[in-house]
Amino acid sequence: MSGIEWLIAALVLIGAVFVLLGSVALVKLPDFYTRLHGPTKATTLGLGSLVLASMVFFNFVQNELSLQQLLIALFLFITAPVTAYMLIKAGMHQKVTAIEVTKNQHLMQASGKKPAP
Amino acid sequence: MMHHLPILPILVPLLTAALLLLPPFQAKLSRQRWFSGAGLLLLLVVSVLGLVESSTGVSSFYLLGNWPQPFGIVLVHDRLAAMFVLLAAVLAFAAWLFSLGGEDGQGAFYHPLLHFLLMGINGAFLTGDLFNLFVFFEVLLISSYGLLMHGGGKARARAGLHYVLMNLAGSAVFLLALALLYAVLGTLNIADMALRINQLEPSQALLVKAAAGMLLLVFGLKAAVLPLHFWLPSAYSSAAPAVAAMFAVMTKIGVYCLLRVFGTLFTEPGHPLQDFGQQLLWLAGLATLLLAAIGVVAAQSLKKLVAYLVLVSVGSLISVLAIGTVPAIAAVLYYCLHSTLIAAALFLLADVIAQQRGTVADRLVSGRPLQQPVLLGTLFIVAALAVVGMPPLSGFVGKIWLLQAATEVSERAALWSVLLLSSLLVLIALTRAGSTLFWRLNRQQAGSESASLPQLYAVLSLLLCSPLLVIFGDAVMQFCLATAQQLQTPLAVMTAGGNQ
Amino acid sequence: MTLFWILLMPLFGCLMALAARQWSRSYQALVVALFPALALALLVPLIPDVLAGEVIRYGFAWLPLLGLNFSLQLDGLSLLFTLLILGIGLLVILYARYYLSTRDSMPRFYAFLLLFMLAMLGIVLSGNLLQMWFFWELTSISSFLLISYWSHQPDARKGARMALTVTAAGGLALLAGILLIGQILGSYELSEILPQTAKLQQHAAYPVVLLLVLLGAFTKSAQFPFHFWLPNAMAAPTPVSAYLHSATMVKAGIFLLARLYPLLSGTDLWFLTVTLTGLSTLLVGAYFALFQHDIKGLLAYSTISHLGLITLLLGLDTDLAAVAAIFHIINHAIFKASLFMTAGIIDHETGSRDMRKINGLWGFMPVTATLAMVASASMAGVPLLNGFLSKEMFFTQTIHQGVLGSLSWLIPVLATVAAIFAVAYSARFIHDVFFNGQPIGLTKTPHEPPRYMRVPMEILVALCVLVGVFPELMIGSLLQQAAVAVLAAPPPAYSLAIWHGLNVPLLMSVVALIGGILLYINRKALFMFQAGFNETKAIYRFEAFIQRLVRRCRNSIEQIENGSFQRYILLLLLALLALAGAPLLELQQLRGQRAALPFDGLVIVGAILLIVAAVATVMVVRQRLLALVMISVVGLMVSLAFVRFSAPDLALTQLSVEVVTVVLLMLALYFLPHKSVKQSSSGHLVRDFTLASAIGVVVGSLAYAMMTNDSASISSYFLQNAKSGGGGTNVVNVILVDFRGFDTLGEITVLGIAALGILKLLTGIPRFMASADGEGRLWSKDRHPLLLAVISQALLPLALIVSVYIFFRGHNLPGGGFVAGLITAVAMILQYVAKGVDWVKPRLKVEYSTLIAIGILLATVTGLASWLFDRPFLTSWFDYFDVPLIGQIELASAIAFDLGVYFTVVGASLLILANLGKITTRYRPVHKEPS
Amino acid sequence: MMELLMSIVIGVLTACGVLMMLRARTFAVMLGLTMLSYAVNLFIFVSGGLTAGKGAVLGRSDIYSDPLPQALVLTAIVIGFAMTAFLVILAIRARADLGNDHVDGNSGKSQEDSA
Amino acid sequence: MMASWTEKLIPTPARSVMLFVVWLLLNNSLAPVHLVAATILALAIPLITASFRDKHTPFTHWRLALLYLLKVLGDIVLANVQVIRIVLGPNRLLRPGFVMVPLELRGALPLSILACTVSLTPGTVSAEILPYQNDPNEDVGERFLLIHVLDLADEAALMREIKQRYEQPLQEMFGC
Amino acid sequence: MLTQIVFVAMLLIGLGLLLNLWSLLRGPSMPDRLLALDTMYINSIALLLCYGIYGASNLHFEAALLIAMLGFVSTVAVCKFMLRGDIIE
Ligand code: NA
Ligand code: NA
Repeated sequence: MSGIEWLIAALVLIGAVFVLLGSVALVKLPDFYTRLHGPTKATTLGLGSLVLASMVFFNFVQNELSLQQLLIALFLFITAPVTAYMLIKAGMHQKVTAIEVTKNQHLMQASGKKPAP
Repeated sequence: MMHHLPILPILVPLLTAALLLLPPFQAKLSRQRWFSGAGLLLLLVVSVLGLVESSTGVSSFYLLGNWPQPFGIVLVHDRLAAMFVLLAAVLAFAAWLFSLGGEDGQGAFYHPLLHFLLMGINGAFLTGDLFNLFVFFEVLLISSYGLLMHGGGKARARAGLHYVLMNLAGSAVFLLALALLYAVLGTLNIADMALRINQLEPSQALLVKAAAGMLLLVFGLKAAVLPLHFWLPSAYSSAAPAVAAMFAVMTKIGVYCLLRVFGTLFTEPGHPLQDFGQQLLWLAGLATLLLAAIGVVAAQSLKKLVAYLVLVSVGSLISVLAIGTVPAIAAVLYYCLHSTLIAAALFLLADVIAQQRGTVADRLVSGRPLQQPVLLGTLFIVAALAVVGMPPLSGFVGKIWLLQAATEVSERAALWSVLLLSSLLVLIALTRAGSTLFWRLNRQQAGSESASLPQLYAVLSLLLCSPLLVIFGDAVMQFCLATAQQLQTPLAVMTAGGNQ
Repeated sequence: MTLFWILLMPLFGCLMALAARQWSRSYQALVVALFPALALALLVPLIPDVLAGEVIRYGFAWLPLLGLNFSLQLDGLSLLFTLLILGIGLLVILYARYYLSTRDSMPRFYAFLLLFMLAMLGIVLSGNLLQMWFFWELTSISSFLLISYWSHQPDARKGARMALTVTAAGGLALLAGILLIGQILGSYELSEILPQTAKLQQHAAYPVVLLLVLLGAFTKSAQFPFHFWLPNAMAAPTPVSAYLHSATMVKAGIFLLARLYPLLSGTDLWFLTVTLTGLSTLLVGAYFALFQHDIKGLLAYSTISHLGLITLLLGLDTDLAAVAAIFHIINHAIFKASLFMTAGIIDHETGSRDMRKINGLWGFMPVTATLAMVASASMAGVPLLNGFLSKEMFFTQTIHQGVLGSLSWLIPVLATVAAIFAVAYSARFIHDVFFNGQPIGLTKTPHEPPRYMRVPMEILVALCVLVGVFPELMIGSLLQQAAVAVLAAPPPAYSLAIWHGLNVPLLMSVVALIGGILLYINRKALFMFQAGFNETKAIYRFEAFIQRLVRRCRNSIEQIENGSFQRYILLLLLALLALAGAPLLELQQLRGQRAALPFDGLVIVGAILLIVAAVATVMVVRQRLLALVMISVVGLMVSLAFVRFSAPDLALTQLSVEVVTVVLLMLALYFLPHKSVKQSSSGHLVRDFTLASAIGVVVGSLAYAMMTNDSASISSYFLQNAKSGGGGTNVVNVILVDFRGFDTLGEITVLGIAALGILKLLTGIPRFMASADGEGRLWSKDRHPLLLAVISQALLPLALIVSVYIFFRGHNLPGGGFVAGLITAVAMILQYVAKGVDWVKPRLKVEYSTLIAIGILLATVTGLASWLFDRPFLTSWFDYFDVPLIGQIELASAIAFDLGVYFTVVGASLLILANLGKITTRYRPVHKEPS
Repeated sequence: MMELLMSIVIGVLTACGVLMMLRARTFAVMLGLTMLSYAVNLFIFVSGGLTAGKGAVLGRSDIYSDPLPQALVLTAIVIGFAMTAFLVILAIRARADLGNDHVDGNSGKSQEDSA
Repeated sequence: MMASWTEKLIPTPARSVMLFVVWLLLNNSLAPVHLVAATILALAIPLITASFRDKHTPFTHWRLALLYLLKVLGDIVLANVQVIRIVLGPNRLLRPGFVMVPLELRGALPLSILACTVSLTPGTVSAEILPYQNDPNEDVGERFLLIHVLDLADEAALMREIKQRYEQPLQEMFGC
Repeated sequence: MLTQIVFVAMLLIGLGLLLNLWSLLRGPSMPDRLLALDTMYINSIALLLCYGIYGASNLHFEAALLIAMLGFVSTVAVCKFMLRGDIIE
């Protein structure tokens, strides 16, 4: 295995591990609001690393110009915050409970109202 | 242009329908009407030309995309296809005429949907490719769903749901059968399939048998054979009249497919799959016939009664089709023409009668006098005679021919007794219905609205076909016989004989 | 040819009757009568030839494939009937002119009457059995129309229906019999089948043939036990009764027996069946005739009795019996027609037919009374009248037969008994109507009818006397030739004389006469006895029978078709199981020849995900949103499976369809209840589960057998020709837009139609607004979340450029118009979701339905373009061009076709979703925030 | 043994689809049909046999999978989508017209009701 | 004249540039045919979609934007590792909480970018932009950003960081 | 060697998918499940990226891109449904 290939292997493994960790977090974390942070990790680091691996692989191992993968990353970066926003909105709307230690829980009810400063 | 004739019955309605969707036509109903009528007229011309061409006895194959058989899709234009295409065109013309009475304005897209339906029907009649048949099935089904719901209302919603669901299940089964056939035979061309079926190992033949069983189910569902008929009575009786009239040909598509597909696939003498399904069809046909006749007697409204009459014709057709001899198939073809036209006429007539009976509509209870009792009564009697199979209209020819198809003792015993008994039940039901509708009057005054001319002409034009089928009976019967004989030459042989 | 014209005359008359509706009543009658008269005039020149023994034939092939030829023949038997039909027909036309009131529609009556005449002539002139059946059924129909002429009377309607039902049932049996004869003997032509007696009678099916034909004949001729329809047919106008129910139609059955006499008779079965039927009919008719209070009822039962007599004669095993039968046909027609006319006159003049009210008419209408008395004397068999002669022959033949073996003596005895009753009811008719005191409670004072109304009667009664006195002169040769026709051989010698010396038959006549008068005088006791039976009228019994039939049918239909979709689909699935599963059971080994692929851990993971998600979907199906989420997982996994097994096109399509479907289902969910209550019993669940598993096993096994099966396929052709013939390297896409482009055209049409159908469904749907979700939570007030709105707008151009990319690469790489269209549609849907219909709608410049039309038209016109090059529809074209600076580019017709696909998909998807979104009301109820 | 796994998947999908089609509510039936069409699509797809190659794009592989079933599945997916869409709207219409979401259009409990 | 002509043809230069690049990325190619196609699409698509775009505060500070982007990317990578530790550590050590950040920033686009940034950087998720408004471009009263924080140690510090690191640069970029 | 490593990576991601399925089944709330589904989309993209390297083919790139786009739309649509019921209003 050449150095490039080792690089690719490392990036792939890092990416896969982060993706897995995101999923583990989803199972492990105690409430909806904390779980929501899990997939963000998978998106950002895991997929970023995999996209990089893929690009390196095609450009340097396969020797074909391939930058498409960037688009996937771009797409996810644009959409992930919206997804999270909509999910948490839905969660607060459905009054999904947060774990007790959560601070400022009253703010969840603030939706739609001008909050008291 | 003449060598494009086979595809015109598909393209003419397709183009008509698509153009009808454009804003200039969508803006005004009257424009839609005339353009739709012009399209139908063109289709009629094309169909007649096709019939004339096919009557030379030469089947033409139209290779779509100019790809050779069996790789591309092929259209088969022979007597059988030409005959059914013309039948559909005639029905559509009547449906169009009738709808000018105002029915086409009761919902959007009536005219485009009618043409799309025709496209699907004609495609199903013309294609020689099994998957393409599926596609056209879907075209005609989806159009029929739309048309069935034309005008709206509770009954239609209820019936439509069952109709759509049953057919969706049927489509799924069709696809399973198709895939299985492709897996074993490696082709989709029906004629090519027939050739390959003859070279199968026993285990593969069994898979083909399973696929054939599923196809039988699909075509049986289309034809509304017991126990797959349940969708029909409520769907047909609740549909708008012009739509129901058009639907009269839909069950015949099942019959057509049995003739075309099974008649091509399972004909090799001595092959384990020879005459596959005939025994089942025979029993199912007889059972359908009997049940349908009971349904006719039980019907509480004229439209329901007519819907069951459609089932009666299905039962007759299927059971005789199962006999499978050339005269039997010829009789089936003739009866197809007759029963379709008359059922359509009856659906239209039922609506005209219902309109004049006010609130009781077509329910078989005493009602107010009709505005045009003599005219409608005469039409009713004519239609009833035709449908019961009494002289002098086409029904008797069809019935006698069907009966004559049974030549074995056991066939005779079963077919004759069931067919004749059902005739009697139908007669009882129709005299009862007619007597109630026209004679059992309450004290109300007749309504003031007489039937609109287009509606009457539509009924008349369909009913007129019945005496024509008798007067030109010999020519029609000879055509049917020649068609049945042509079907005996398997498509596969013809295909091998002359490509294009 | 003359025969043809004779047959056609009544048809012309029928049409003339309808055409002449504006004329005066007399002219109408005259012009209608003209045609039967013409027919008679045409017939007269033929009579000498027929009487000389010639059979005149005319025919041409009509429907040769059925064996149904248009075939006419005039022999003695048909001549006799033709004369009766035309002669009495003419008289009835004249009579009806006066009988019908001004309220009755005369054209209709005459039209029906002549239609009937046509049918009747058709029967008797037929030289082909099927043709005879044709006219046979026509008589049933026309008689139905005539009986129900006064359709406002319930009795007329019911009577007509009953008559039709019974005779049509018989007609169906007859048809079966005729078809069987045709199949056995190879023809329906009388001239060809009548000589084949032996062949038919030795055939195993002969008893069936005989029974079927007899059923036809007996029902038509009102033989016991099918006689009941005839008395109820008396609701018809009396001219109809005079014509149909005495002279003609009821004789059609007799005619049939006579016509087929050479073919069917001569066997024990024939003798027994026909004789016994005739005998019982004779007795039943005669007995019940006596108790009728309605004049027409009496005549109807008398007719039944006389028909029985004729049938009995045809059943006896002597040749002369047949002659006697023919003779009585003539005589009965003459006297019974005149008697019905009498009944009509009485009805017309008194307004009643009840013999208990009508008394002493002798004083009011002596001429009519005299005529009636002569006719009824003939009916009773009084000497010097025609009825006597044939009755004498009848008695003679009852003595000479041996049909019942050692019990044969019963026949003459019972015949005498019947004759006694005949005399008694004849006596009653004369005494009760014309004498017996004064009328009771009549609405009008009776007097003689109009002059010409009586003429038909006068002619008929004159014939009674003339035939009675000069039988040989009047009808000798006609009878002779008719007998030849019936027996298919010259009959044995017989003499038509008034006096045959003192013999047993004469004794029987005398006994009958005296006995009958004695019986009538002592009728009181018998009337009392008969009154003890509580009989209901046949029509009520018939009606009740029909009601029962209808009820029973209705019950069975309701039980079978209970309106439950679950039952229907269950039956379909059972059928599937049987049809697809049965061959599997025969299969020795499921596994085929093809080498298997090894599997790896990843595939197992995929399978687990798929299966678990599928099962979970079923389990949570009542929590609908959750089920929707679960099924999305299934969809995702199916897409991944497509990727794994090298079908990238499928993956793309499945993914894009998936999201649109989910959006659609979610829209649906808003309008459907969000949850459903549990309703299934565990029994149903077990049943459904078993069935579903069985089908799963069958389909799975088929899939396995299929995958491992190794067969040659046409696919290699596509791989070889995709690039060279279709100009693309993505073979799947080339198949879609080229090899099987016609399928694709159909497919986008389906999509377009679906969209139209959906728009149709959505128009006029009640506007809907649910104020809270399934848990009762109020909806959020944030209609268009800010972040979503902003980002969605930014995504639109991105999505569009992706769809352009997917579109153009489709031909060579995975992609194509369909996926591109869906991506565009999804991007637009996102705008709808983010900003709502109110925002999007005004920004769109094109109607979705127009877009669909453009798409379909584009694809079709692309296909049509190949016609310009004289190639079949959809023949593709492509070429490579060198463009300066840019390089080589490919242009292909497939691109235009695919563009059509794209437009249709975009139009259809958006038409569906945008319109569905529109059906909610814009403003929601204001709700208070829970504090 | 990939074939076996695939058959099991198809069988399970079919069974689940059928089971849901036998429910009494339109939504369940719609899901059932959707599930069934997944099964059917896979069934068609594998009718050309399973290939672990790289698809049917010329020049991208040495073993090509059978392209024809793929084309058929594509058509089937589109048609299935059209049909599902119509069914969904029909179910909505039926609910609006008939007042309930029972497949028979009756809210009550006929003899064969089950959810 | 000239300006309005370009404005009409290229209403959104940023968008056009992005599309041009995206097309080339999609095709993995700089071939002339793709350059031509990219140009055409980069011009055509914005025109087609012009009506589907709300008018936003114009943004011209390209250099600032690039810097902002790099800063965010860096934040993502650095903070991620730390957050992973929190996520995988025992649940009882979690200190989640909500924070309501009052904003000076106005305008739909800047607000959205801020919310996205907050969500993308690990440990925080934008939950709501308050108050709801029918027209987000209209500046009325105060605006707040509700955030869910995975590890809320110091509320004030977090608020300060968000305002300084992200809100201020955005304010500069959009000139508000 | 690289392929083996990539395959191991794919197995890890597959494990992630199974965990997502577990989250999806467990819930407990609807937003929880939806979050699990969304994560599944992302993990599928990851899987496809690896599969591209594994098979040395970028034929699956579009599938990944589509999952990114369409997964987003469907998640957002379900959220909108939970918030407003009517997703296209
Ligand atoms: Na009296
Ligand atoms: Na964040």
